[in-house]
Amino acid sequence: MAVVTSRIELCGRLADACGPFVDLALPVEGLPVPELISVLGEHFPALQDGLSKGRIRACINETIVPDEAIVLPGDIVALFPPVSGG
Amino acid sequence: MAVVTSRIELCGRLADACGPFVDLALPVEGLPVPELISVLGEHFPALQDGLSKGRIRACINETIVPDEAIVLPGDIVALFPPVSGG
Amino acid sequence: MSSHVELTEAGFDPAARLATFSASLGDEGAVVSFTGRARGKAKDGNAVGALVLETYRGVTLASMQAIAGDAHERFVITHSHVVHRAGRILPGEAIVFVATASPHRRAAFEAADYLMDRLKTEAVFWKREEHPDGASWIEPTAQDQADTVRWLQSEG
Amino acid sequence: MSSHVELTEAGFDPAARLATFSASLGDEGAVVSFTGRARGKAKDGNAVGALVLETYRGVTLASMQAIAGDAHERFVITHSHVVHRAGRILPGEAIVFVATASPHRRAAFEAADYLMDRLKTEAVFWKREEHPDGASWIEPTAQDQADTVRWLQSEG
Repeated sequence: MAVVTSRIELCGRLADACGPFVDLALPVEGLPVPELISVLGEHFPALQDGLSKGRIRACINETIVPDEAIVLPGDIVALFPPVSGG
Repeated sequence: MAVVTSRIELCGRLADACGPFVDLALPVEGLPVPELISVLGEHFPALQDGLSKGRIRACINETIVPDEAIVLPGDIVALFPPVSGG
Repeated sequence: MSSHVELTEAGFDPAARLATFSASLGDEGAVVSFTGRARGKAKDGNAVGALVLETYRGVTLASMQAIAGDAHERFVITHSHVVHRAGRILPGEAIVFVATASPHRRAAFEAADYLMDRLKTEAVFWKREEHPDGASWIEPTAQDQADTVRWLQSEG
Repeated sequence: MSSHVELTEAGFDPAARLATFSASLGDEGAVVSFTGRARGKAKDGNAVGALVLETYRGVTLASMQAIAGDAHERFVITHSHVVHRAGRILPGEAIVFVATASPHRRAAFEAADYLMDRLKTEAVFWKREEHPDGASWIEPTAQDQADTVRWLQSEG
Protein backbone atom coordinates (compact mmCIF):
# COMPACT_ATOMS: atom_id res chain seq x y z
CA MET A 1 0.00 0.00 0.00
CA ALA A 2 1.52 3.34 -1.07
CA VAL A 3 1.62 5.75 1.85
CA VAL A 4 2.59 9.37 2.29
CA THR A 5 3.62 10.87 5.60
CA SER A 6 1.22 13.64 6.61
CA ARG A 7 1.40 16.10 9.47
CA ILE A 8 -1.69 16.34 11.67
CA GLU A 9 -2.28 19.23 14.04
CA LEU A 10 -3.80 18.44 17.42
CA CYS A 11 -5.79 21.28 18.97
CA GLY A 12 -6.72 22.13 22.55
CA ARG A 13 -6.30 19.30 25.06
CA LEU A 14 -5.41 16.83 22.28
CA ALA A 15 -1.94 18.48 22.24
CA ASP A 16 -1.31 17.54 25.89
CA ALA A 17 -0.09 13.99 25.23
CA CYS A 18 2.22 14.30 22.20
CA GLY A 19 2.48 18.02 21.44
CA PRO A 20 0.57 19.98 18.79
CA PHE A 21 1.80 18.05 15.71
CA VAL A 22 2.16 14.36 14.88
CA ASP A 23 3.24 12.73 11.62
CA LEU A 24 1.19 9.85 10.30
CA ALA A 25 1.50 7.69 7.17
CA LEU A 26 -1.67 8.05 5.10
CA PRO A 27 -2.58 5.80 2.14
CA VAL A 28 -2.51 7.81 -1.10
CA GLU A 29 -6.25 7.27 -1.53
CA GLY A 30 -6.85 8.86 1.88
CA LEU A 31 -8.87 7.86 4.94
CA PRO A 32 -12.32 8.83 6.20
CA VAL A 33 -12.22 10.86 9.42
CA PRO A 34 -13.24 8.08 11.87
CA GLU A 35 -10.55 5.77 10.46
CA LEU A 36 -7.93 8.50 10.64
CA ILE A 37 -8.76 8.94 14.32
CA SER A 38 -8.58 5.22 14.94
CA VAL A 39 -5.24 4.80 13.11
CA LEU A 40 -3.86 7.80 15.00
CA GLY A 41 -4.80 6.20 18.32
CA GLU A 42 -3.05 2.97 17.30
CA HIS A 43 0.18 4.74 16.37
CA PHE A 44 0.12 7.09 19.36
CA PRO A 45 -1.35 5.18 22.31
CA ALA A 46 -0.88 8.28 24.50
CA LEU A 47 -3.53 9.98 22.34
CA GLN A 48 -6.16 7.26 22.86
CA ASP A 49 -7.60 8.81 25.98
CA GLY A 50 -7.97 12.31 24.47
CA LEU A 51 -9.43 10.97 21.23
CA SER A 52 -12.12 9.04 23.07
CA LYS A 53 -13.36 11.99 25.21
CA GLY A 54 -16.12 14.04 23.61
CA ARG A 55 -16.74 14.34 19.90
CA ILE A 56 -13.58 14.95 17.88
CA ARG A 57 -14.11 16.85 14.64
CA ALA A 58 -11.72 17.09 11.74
CA CYS A 59 -10.77 20.29 9.93
CA ILE A 60 -9.41 19.87 6.40
CA ASN A 61 -7.85 22.87 4.66
CA GLU A 62 -9.46 25.25 7.15
CA THR A 63 -12.96 23.80 6.84
CA ILE A 64 -14.63 21.72 9.55
CA VAL A 65 -15.80 18.60 7.70
CA PRO A 66 -18.40 15.89 8.31
CA ASP A 67 -17.20 12.43 9.37
CA GLU A 68 -17.63 10.97 5.90
CA ALA A 69 -15.00 13.37 4.47
CA ILE A 70 -11.76 11.80 3.23
CA VAL A 71 -8.43 13.08 4.49
CA LEU A 72 -5.90 12.97 1.65
CA PRO A 73 -2.12 13.24 1.83
CA GLY A 74 -1.19 16.89 1.34
CA ASP A 75 -4.31 18.17 3.11
CA ILE A 76 -3.82 20.59 5.98
CA VAL A 77 -5.43 18.52 8.72
CA ALA A 78 -6.33 19.38 12.30
CA LEU A 79 -8.35 17.54 14.92
CA PHE A 80 -10.63 19.56 17.18
CA PRO A 81 -11.81 18.46 20.60
CA PRO A 82 -15.04 20.15 21.79
CA VAL A 83 -14.65 23.94 21.60
CA SER A 84 -15.17 26.42 24.45
CA GLY A 85 -15.53 30.05 23.46
CA GLY A 86 -16.10 33.14 25.58
CA MET B 1 -70.55 70.83 54.68
CA ALA B 2 -67.18 72.30 55.77
CA VAL B 3 -64.80 72.43 52.87
CA VAL B 4 -61.16 73.39 52.44
CA THR B 5 -59.64 74.44 49.15
CA SER B 6 -56.87 72.05 48.12
CA ARG B 7 -54.39 72.24 45.29
CA ILE B 8 -54.18 69.20 43.06
CA GLU B 9 -51.29 68.62 40.71
CA LEU B 10 -52.06 67.11 37.30
CA CYS B 11 -49.24 65.11 35.75
CA GLY B 12 -48.40 64.20 32.18
CA ARG B 13 -51.21 64.63 29.65
CA LEU B 14 -53.68 65.53 32.44
CA ALA B 15 -52.01 68.98 32.49
CA ASP B 16 -52.93 69.64 28.85
CA ALA B 17 -56.47 70.85 29.51
CA CYS B 18 -56.17 73.14 32.56
CA GLY B 19 -52.45 73.39 33.32
CA PRO B 20 -50.51 71.47 35.97
CA PHE B 21 -52.44 72.70 39.04
CA VAL B 22 -56.13 73.06 39.87
CA ASP B 23 -57.77 74.10 43.13
CA LEU B 24 -60.66 72.05 44.43
CA ALA B 25 -62.81 72.34 47.53
CA LEU B 26 -62.47 69.16 49.60
CA PRO B 27 -64.74 68.24 52.56
CA VAL B 28 -62.76 68.30 55.80
CA GLU B 29 -63.28 64.54 56.21
CA GLY B 30 -61.67 63.97 52.81
CA LEU B 31 -62.68 61.97 49.73
CA PRO B 32 -61.73 58.53 48.46
CA VAL B 33 -59.70 58.65 45.24
CA PRO B 34 -62.47 57.65 42.77
CA GLU B 35 -64.79 60.33 44.20
CA LEU B 36 -62.03 62.94 44.03
CA ILE B 37 -61.59 62.13 40.35
CA SER B 38 -65.29 62.31 39.73
CA VAL B 39 -65.72 65.64 41.58
CA LEU B 40 -62.71 67.03 39.70
CA GLY B 41 -64.30 66.11 36.36
CA GLU B 42 -67.54 67.85 37.39
CA HIS B 43 -65.74 71.07 38.36
CA PHE B 44 -63.42 71.06 35.38
CA PRO B 45 -65.32 69.60 32.41
CA ALA B 46 -62.20 70.07 30.22
CA LEU B 47 -60.51 67.40 32.36
CA GLN B 48 -63.24 64.79 31.82
CA ASP B 49 -61.68 63.37 28.70
CA GLY B 50 -58.20 62.96 30.20
CA LEU B 51 -59.55 61.50 33.44
CA SER B 52 -61.47 58.82 31.58
CA LYS B 53 -58.56 57.59 29.44
CA GLY B 54 -56.51 54.81 31.05
CA ARG B 55 -56.20 54.18 34.75
CA ILE B 56 -55.61 57.34 36.79
CA ARG B 57 -53.71 56.79 40.02
CA ALA B 58 -53.46 59.16 42.94
CA CYS B 59 -50.28 60.08 44.76
CA ILE B 60 -50.69 61.43 48.29
CA ASN B 61 -47.70 62.97 50.05
CA GLU B 62 -45.31 61.36 47.56
CA THR B 63 -46.77 57.87 47.84
CA ILE B 64 -48.86 56.23 45.15
CA VAL B 65 -51.98 55.06 46.96
CA PRO B 66 -54.68 52.44 46.34
CA ASP B 67 -58.12 53.64 45.28
CA GLU B 68 -59.59 53.20 48.75
CA ALA B 69 -57.18 55.82 50.18
CA ILE B 70 -58.77 59.06 51.44
CA VAL B 71 -57.48 62.40 50.17
CA LEU B 72 -57.58 64.91 53.02
CA PRO B 73 -57.32 68.69 52.90
CA GLY B 74 -53.65 69.60 53.39
CA ASP B 75 -52.38 66.50 51.61
CA ILE B 76 -49.95 67.01 48.74
CA VAL B 77 -52.04 65.44 46.01
CA ALA B 78 -51.17 64.54 42.43
CA LEU B 79 -53.00 62.56 39.78
CA PHE B 80 -50.99 60.27 37.51
CA PRO B 81 -52.10 59.11 34.08
CA PRO B 82 -50.42 55.88 32.88
CA VAL B 83 -46.65 56.25 33.10
CA SER B 84 -44.16 55.73 30.27
CA GLY B 85 -40.53 55.35 31.25
CA GLY B 86 -37.44 54.76 29.14
CA MET C 1 -22.95 44.28 46.17
CA SER C 2 -23.96 47.72 44.98
CA SER C 3 -26.91 49.45 43.36
CA HIS C 4 -26.61 52.89 41.79
CA VAL C 5 -29.87 54.58 40.79
CA GLU C 6 -29.79 58.08 39.33
CA LEU C 7 -32.20 60.56 37.82
CA THR C 8 -30.56 63.40 35.90
CA GLU C 9 -31.54 66.42 33.83
CA ALA C 10 -28.06 66.46 32.29
CA GLY C 11 -26.90 64.40 29.35
CA PHE C 12 -24.73 61.40 30.17
CA ASP C 13 -22.37 59.11 28.28
CA PRO C 14 -23.36 55.42 28.36
CA ALA C 15 -19.81 54.28 27.52
CA ALA C 16 -18.39 56.30 30.42
CA ARG C 17 -21.01 54.70 32.67
CA LEU C 18 -19.99 51.23 31.50
CA ALA C 19 -16.35 52.10 32.23
CA THR C 20 -17.16 53.28 35.77
CA PHE C 21 -19.40 50.29 36.39
CA SER C 22 -16.80 47.79 35.16
CA ALA C 23 -14.09 49.41 37.27
CA SER C 24 -16.26 48.94 40.38
CA LEU C 25 -16.60 45.18 39.94
CA GLY C 26 -14.89 42.32 41.70
CA ASP C 27 -14.59 38.89 40.15
CA GLU C 28 -17.89 38.93 38.22
CA GLY C 29 -17.59 37.26 34.83
CA ALA C 30 -20.64 38.76 33.09
CA VAL C 31 -21.64 42.38 32.46
CA VAL C 32 -24.72 43.38 30.45
CA SER C 33 -25.68 46.92 29.51
CA PHE C 34 -28.69 48.44 27.83
CA THR C 35 -28.89 51.95 26.39
CA GLY C 36 -32.18 53.47 25.29
CA ARG C 37 -31.67 56.37 22.87
CA ALA C 38 -34.05 59.10 21.78
CA ARG C 39 -35.12 58.53 18.19
CA GLY C 40 -35.41 61.13 15.47
CA LYS C 41 -38.49 59.48 14.03
CA ALA C 42 -41.76 58.62 15.73
CA LYS C 43 -43.49 55.26 15.20
CA ASP C 44 -45.64 56.86 12.51
CA GLY C 45 -42.50 58.03 10.67
CA ASN C 46 -42.86 61.70 11.56
CA ALA C 47 -39.80 63.68 12.64
CA VAL C 48 -39.30 64.16 16.38
CA GLY C 49 -37.51 67.35 17.45
CA ALA C 50 -37.11 66.28 21.05
CA LEU C 51 -38.43 63.94 23.67
CA VAL C 52 -39.59 65.49 26.94
CA LEU C 53 -39.72 63.39 30.08
CA GLU C 54 -41.68 64.69 33.04
CA THR C 55 -41.20 63.43 36.58
CA TYR C 56 -42.99 63.95 39.90
CA ARG C 57 -41.01 65.03 42.96
CA GLY C 58 -39.23 62.19 44.81
CA VAL C 59 -41.68 59.63 43.48
CA THR C 60 -39.89 59.08 40.18
CA LEU C 61 -36.53 58.24 41.75
CA ALA C 62 -38.26 56.10 44.39
CA SER C 63 -40.03 54.12 41.66
CA MET C 64 -36.66 53.47 39.97
CA GLN C 65 -35.10 52.40 43.28
CA ALA C 66 -37.95 49.97 43.98
CA ILE C 67 -37.48 48.36 40.56
CA ALA C 68 -33.69 48.04 41.11
CA GLY C 69 -34.33 46.51 44.54
CA ASP C 70 -36.67 43.94 43.02
CA ALA C 71 -34.04 43.03 40.41
CA HIS C 72 -31.44 42.37 43.12
CA GLU C 73 -33.93 40.25 45.02
CA ARG C 74 -34.96 38.25 42.00
CA PHE C 75 -31.68 37.64 40.15
CA VAL C 76 -28.19 36.60 41.21
CA ILE C 77 -26.62 39.95 40.37
CA THR C 78 -23.96 41.62 42.47
CA HIS C 79 -24.00 45.13 41.01
CA SER C 80 -26.46 47.27 39.10
CA HIS C 81 -26.37 50.78 37.64
CA VAL C 82 -29.49 52.62 36.48
CA VAL C 83 -29.49 56.17 35.07
CA HIS C 84 -32.54 57.89 33.63
CA ARG C 85 -32.70 61.27 31.95
CA ALA C 86 -35.50 63.71 32.69
CA GLY C 87 -36.37 66.89 30.82
CA ARG C 88 -35.69 67.60 27.15
CA ILE C 89 -33.72 64.97 25.23
CA LEU C 90 -32.53 65.34 21.65
CA PRO C 91 -32.49 62.54 19.06
CA GLY C 92 -29.44 60.30 19.48
CA GLU C 93 -29.01 61.18 23.17
CA ALA C 94 -29.29 58.47 25.80
CA ILE C 95 -32.57 58.35 27.73
CA VAL C 96 -31.82 55.42 29.98
CA PHE C 97 -28.83 53.22 30.78
CA VAL C 98 -28.90 50.00 32.75
CA ALA C 99 -25.93 47.77 33.61
CA THR C 100 -25.86 44.54 35.59
CA ALA C 101 -23.03 42.27 36.71
CA SER C 102 -23.15 38.67 37.81
CA PRO C 103 -21.01 35.56 38.01
CA HIS C 104 -23.55 34.08 35.58
CA ARG C 105 -24.23 35.26 32.04
CA ARG C 106 -27.92 34.35 32.12
CA ALA C 107 -28.62 36.23 35.35
CA ALA C 108 -26.90 39.38 34.03
CA PHE C 109 -28.97 39.29 30.82
CA GLU C 110 -32.25 38.56 32.55
CA ALA C 111 -31.77 41.23 35.20
CA ALA C 112 -31.03 43.93 32.59
CA ASP C 113 -34.00 42.81 30.52
CA TYR C 114 -36.24 42.81 33.61
CA LEU C 115 -35.04 46.26 34.71
CA MET C 116 -35.85 47.71 31.30
CA ASP C 117 -39.26 46.05 31.02
CA ARG C 118 -40.29 47.41 34.40
CA LEU C 119 -38.74 50.86 33.88
CA LYS C 120 -40.71 51.12 30.62
CA THR C 121 -44.06 50.35 32.21
CA GLU C 122 -43.79 51.27 35.91
CA ALA C 123 -41.20 54.00 36.47
CA VAL C 124 -42.96 57.32 37.06
CA PHE C 125 -42.27 59.27 33.88
CA TRP C 126 -44.56 60.89 31.36
CA LYS C 127 -43.06 61.17 27.94
CA ARG C 128 -44.02 63.36 25.04
CA GLU C 129 -42.59 63.74 21.58
CA GLU C 130 -42.23 67.25 20.18
CA HIS C 131 -43.02 67.35 16.48
CA PRO C 132 -42.72 70.31 14.10
CA ASP C 133 -46.52 70.67 14.44
CA GLY C 134 -47.08 70.04 18.13
CA ALA C 135 -46.48 67.40 20.77
CA SER C 136 -47.92 64.00 21.56
CA TRP C 137 -47.90 61.94 24.72
CA ILE C 138 -46.41 58.45 24.55
CA GLU C 139 -47.70 55.61 26.68
CA PRO C 140 -46.30 52.08 26.99
CA THR C 141 -47.14 49.97 23.95
CA ALA C 142 -49.00 46.67 24.05
CA GLN C 143 -45.58 45.06 23.48
CA ASP C 144 -44.13 46.87 26.51
CA GLN C 145 -47.02 45.62 28.65
CA ALA C 146 -46.63 42.08 27.32
CA ASP C 147 -42.89 42.19 28.05
CA THR C 148 -43.52 43.11 31.67
CA VAL C 149 -46.18 40.45 32.12
CA ARG C 150 -43.56 37.80 31.19
CA TRP C 151 -41.93 38.35 34.58
CA LEU C 152 -45.21 37.78 36.44
CA GLN C 153 -45.78 34.46 34.71
CA SER C 154 -42.34 32.89 35.23
CA GLU C 155 -40.38 32.73 38.45
CA GLY C 156 -36.76 33.32 37.41
CA MET D 1 -26.40 47.80 8.56
CA SER D 2 -22.97 46.75 9.77
CA SER D 3 -21.28 43.79 11.39
CA HIS D 4 -17.83 44.05 12.96
CA VAL D 5 -16.17 40.76 13.95
CA GLU D 6 -12.69 40.81 15.42
CA LEU D 7 -10.22 38.37 16.94
CA THR D 8 -7.39 39.98 18.85
CA GLU D 9 -4.38 38.95 20.93
CA ALA D 10 -4.29 42.44 22.46
CA GLY D 11 -6.34 43.61 25.41
CA PHE D 12 -9.31 45.83 24.60
CA ASP D 13 -11.59 48.20 26.49
CA PRO D 14 -15.31 47.27 26.40
CA ALA D 15 -16.38 50.83 27.24
CA ALA D 16 -14.35 52.22 24.33
CA ARG D 17 -15.98 49.63 22.09
CA LEU D 18 -19.43 50.68 23.27
CA ALA D 19 -18.52 54.32 22.55
CA THR D 20 -17.36 53.49 19.00
CA PHE D 21 -20.35 51.29 18.38
CA SER D 22 -22.84 53.91 19.61
CA ALA D 23 -21.17 56.60 17.49
CA SER D 24 -21.68 54.43 14.39
CA LEU D 25 -25.45 54.14 14.81
CA GLY D 26 -28.27 55.88 13.05
CA ASP D 27 -31.71 56.22 14.61
CA GLU D 28 -31.69 52.92 16.53
CA GLY D 29 -33.37 53.22 19.92
CA ALA D 30 -31.91 50.16 21.65
CA VAL D 31 -28.31 49.12 22.28
CA VAL D 32 -27.34 46.03 24.28
CA SER D 33 -23.82 45.03 25.24
CA PHE D 34 -22.33 41.99 26.91
CA THR D 35 -18.83 41.75 28.35
CA GLY D 36 -17.33 38.45 29.46
CA ARG D 37 -14.42 38.93 31.86
CA ALA D 38 -11.72 36.52 32.96
CA ARG D 39 -12.30 35.43 36.55
CA GLY D 40 -9.70 35.12 39.27
CA LYS D 41 -11.39 32.05 40.71
CA ALA D 42 -12.27 28.79 39.00
CA LYS D 43 -15.65 27.10 39.53
CA ASP D 44 -14.08 24.92 42.22
CA GLY D 45 -12.90 28.03 44.07
CA ASN D 46 -9.21 27.65 43.19
CA ALA D 47 -7.20 30.70 42.11
CA VAL D 48 -6.72 31.20 38.37
CA GLY D 49 -3.52 32.96 37.31
CA ALA D 50 -4.59 33.38 33.70
CA LEU D 51 -6.94 32.08 31.07
CA VAL D 52 -5.37 30.92 27.80
CA LEU D 53 -7.48 30.81 24.65
CA GLU D 54 -6.18 28.85 21.68
CA THR D 55 -7.45 29.33 18.15
CA TYR D 56 -6.94 27.56 14.85
CA ARG D 57 -5.84 29.52 11.78
CA GLY D 58 -8.65 31.33 9.92
CA VAL D 59 -11.24 28.91 11.24
CA THR D 60 -11.77 30.69 14.56
CA LEU D 61 -12.59 34.06 12.98
CA ALA D 62 -14.74 32.35 10.33
CA SER D 63 -16.74 30.60 13.07
CA MET D 64 -17.38 33.97 14.75
CA GLN D 65 -18.41 35.55 11.44
CA ALA D 66 -20.86 32.72 10.75
CA ILE D 67 -22.48 33.22 14.16
CA ALA D 68 -22.76 37.00 13.62
CA GLY D 69 -24.28 36.37 10.19
CA ASP D 70 -26.89 34.07 11.70
CA ALA D 71 -27.77 36.70 14.30
CA HIS D 72 -28.40 39.32 11.60
CA GLU D 73 -30.54 36.85 9.70
CA ARG D 74 -32.55 35.83 12.73
CA PHE D 75 -33.14 39.13 14.58
CA VAL D 76 -34.14 42.63 13.53
CA ILE D 77 -30.78 44.17 14.37
CA THR D 78 -29.09 46.81 12.27
CA HIS D 79 -25.57 46.74 13.74
CA SER D 80 -23.46 44.25 15.65
CA HIS D 81 -19.95 44.31 17.10
CA VAL D 82 -18.14 41.17 18.27
CA VAL D 83 -14.59 41.13 19.68
CA HIS D 84 -12.91 38.05 21.13
CA ARG D 85 -9.53 37.86 22.81
CA ALA D 86 -7.12 35.03 22.06
CA GLY D 87 -3.94 34.12 23.92
CA ARG D 88 -3.23 34.79 27.59
CA ILE D 89 -5.84 36.77 29.51
CA LEU D 90 -5.47 37.97 33.10
CA PRO D 91 -8.27 38.04 35.69
CA GLY D 92 -10.48 41.11 35.27
CA GLU D 93 -9.60 41.54 31.60
CA ALA D 94 -12.30 41.29 28.96
CA ILE D 95 -12.44 38.01 27.02
CA VAL D 96 -15.37 38.80 24.78
CA PHE D 97 -17.54 41.81 23.97
CA VAL D 98 -20.76 41.78 21.99
CA ALA D 99 -22.95 44.77 21.13
CA THR D 100 -26.19 44.89 19.15
CA ALA D 101 -28.42 47.74 18.03
CA SER D 102 -32.03 47.65 16.92
CA PRO D 103 -35.11 49.83 16.73
CA HIS D 104 -36.61 47.29 19.16
CA ARG D 105 -35.43 46.60 22.69
CA ARG D 106 -36.38 42.92 22.61
CA ALA D 107 -34.51 42.21 19.37
CA ALA D 108 -31.34 43.89 20.69
CA PHE D 109 -31.47 41.83 23.91
CA GLU D 110 -32.22 38.55 22.18
CA ALA D 111 -29.55 38.99 19.51
CA ALA D 112 -26.84 39.70 22.13
CA ASP D 113 -28.01 36.75 24.20
CA TYR D 114 -28.02 34.50 21.12
CA LEU D 115 -24.56 35.67 20.01
CA MET D 116 -23.11 34.83 23.43
CA ASP D 117 -24.80 31.45 23.70
CA ARG D 118 -23.46 30.40 20.32
CA LEU D 119 -19.99 31.91 20.84
CA LYS D 120 -19.75 29.93 24.09
CA THR D 121 -20.55 26.60 22.48
CA GLU D 122 -19.63 26.87 18.80
CA ALA D 123 -16.87 29.42 18.24
CA VAL D 124 -13.56 27.64 17.65
CA PHE D 125 -11.61 28.30 20.84
CA TRP D 126 -10.01 25.99 23.37
CA LYS D 127 -9.74 27.47 26.79
CA ARG D 128 -7.56 26.48 29.70
CA GLU D 129 -7.16 27.91 33.15
CA GLU D 130 -3.66 28.25 34.55
CA HIS D 131 -3.57 27.45 38.27
CA PRO D 132 -0.59 27.72 40.64
CA ASP D 133 -0.26 23.92 40.31
CA GLY D 134 -0.89 23.37 36.60
CA ALA D 135 -3.53 23.99 33.97
CA SER D 136 -6.96 22.58 33.17
CA TRP D 137 -9.02 22.64 30.01
CA ILE D 138 -12.49 24.15 30.16
CA GLU D 139 -15.33 22.88 28.02
CA PRO D 140 -18.85 24.30 27.70
CA THR D 141 -20.98 23.48 30.73
CA ALA D 142 -24.29 21.65 30.61
CA GLN D 143 -25.86 25.09 31.20
CA ASP D 144 -24.03 26.53 28.17
CA GLN D 145 -25.30 23.65 26.02
CA ALA D 146 -28.83 24.08 27.33
CA ASP D 147 -28.69 27.84 26.64
CA THR D 148 -27.77 27.20 23.01
CA VAL D 149 -30.46 24.57 22.55
CA ARG D 150 -33.07 27.20 23.50
CA TRP D 151 -32.53 28.85 20.11
CA LEU D 152 -33.12 25.59 18.24
CA GLN D 153 -36.45 25.03 19.97
CA SER D 154 -37.98 28.46 19.45
CA GLU D 155 -38.12 30.43 16.25
CA GLY D 156 -37.45 34.03 17.26
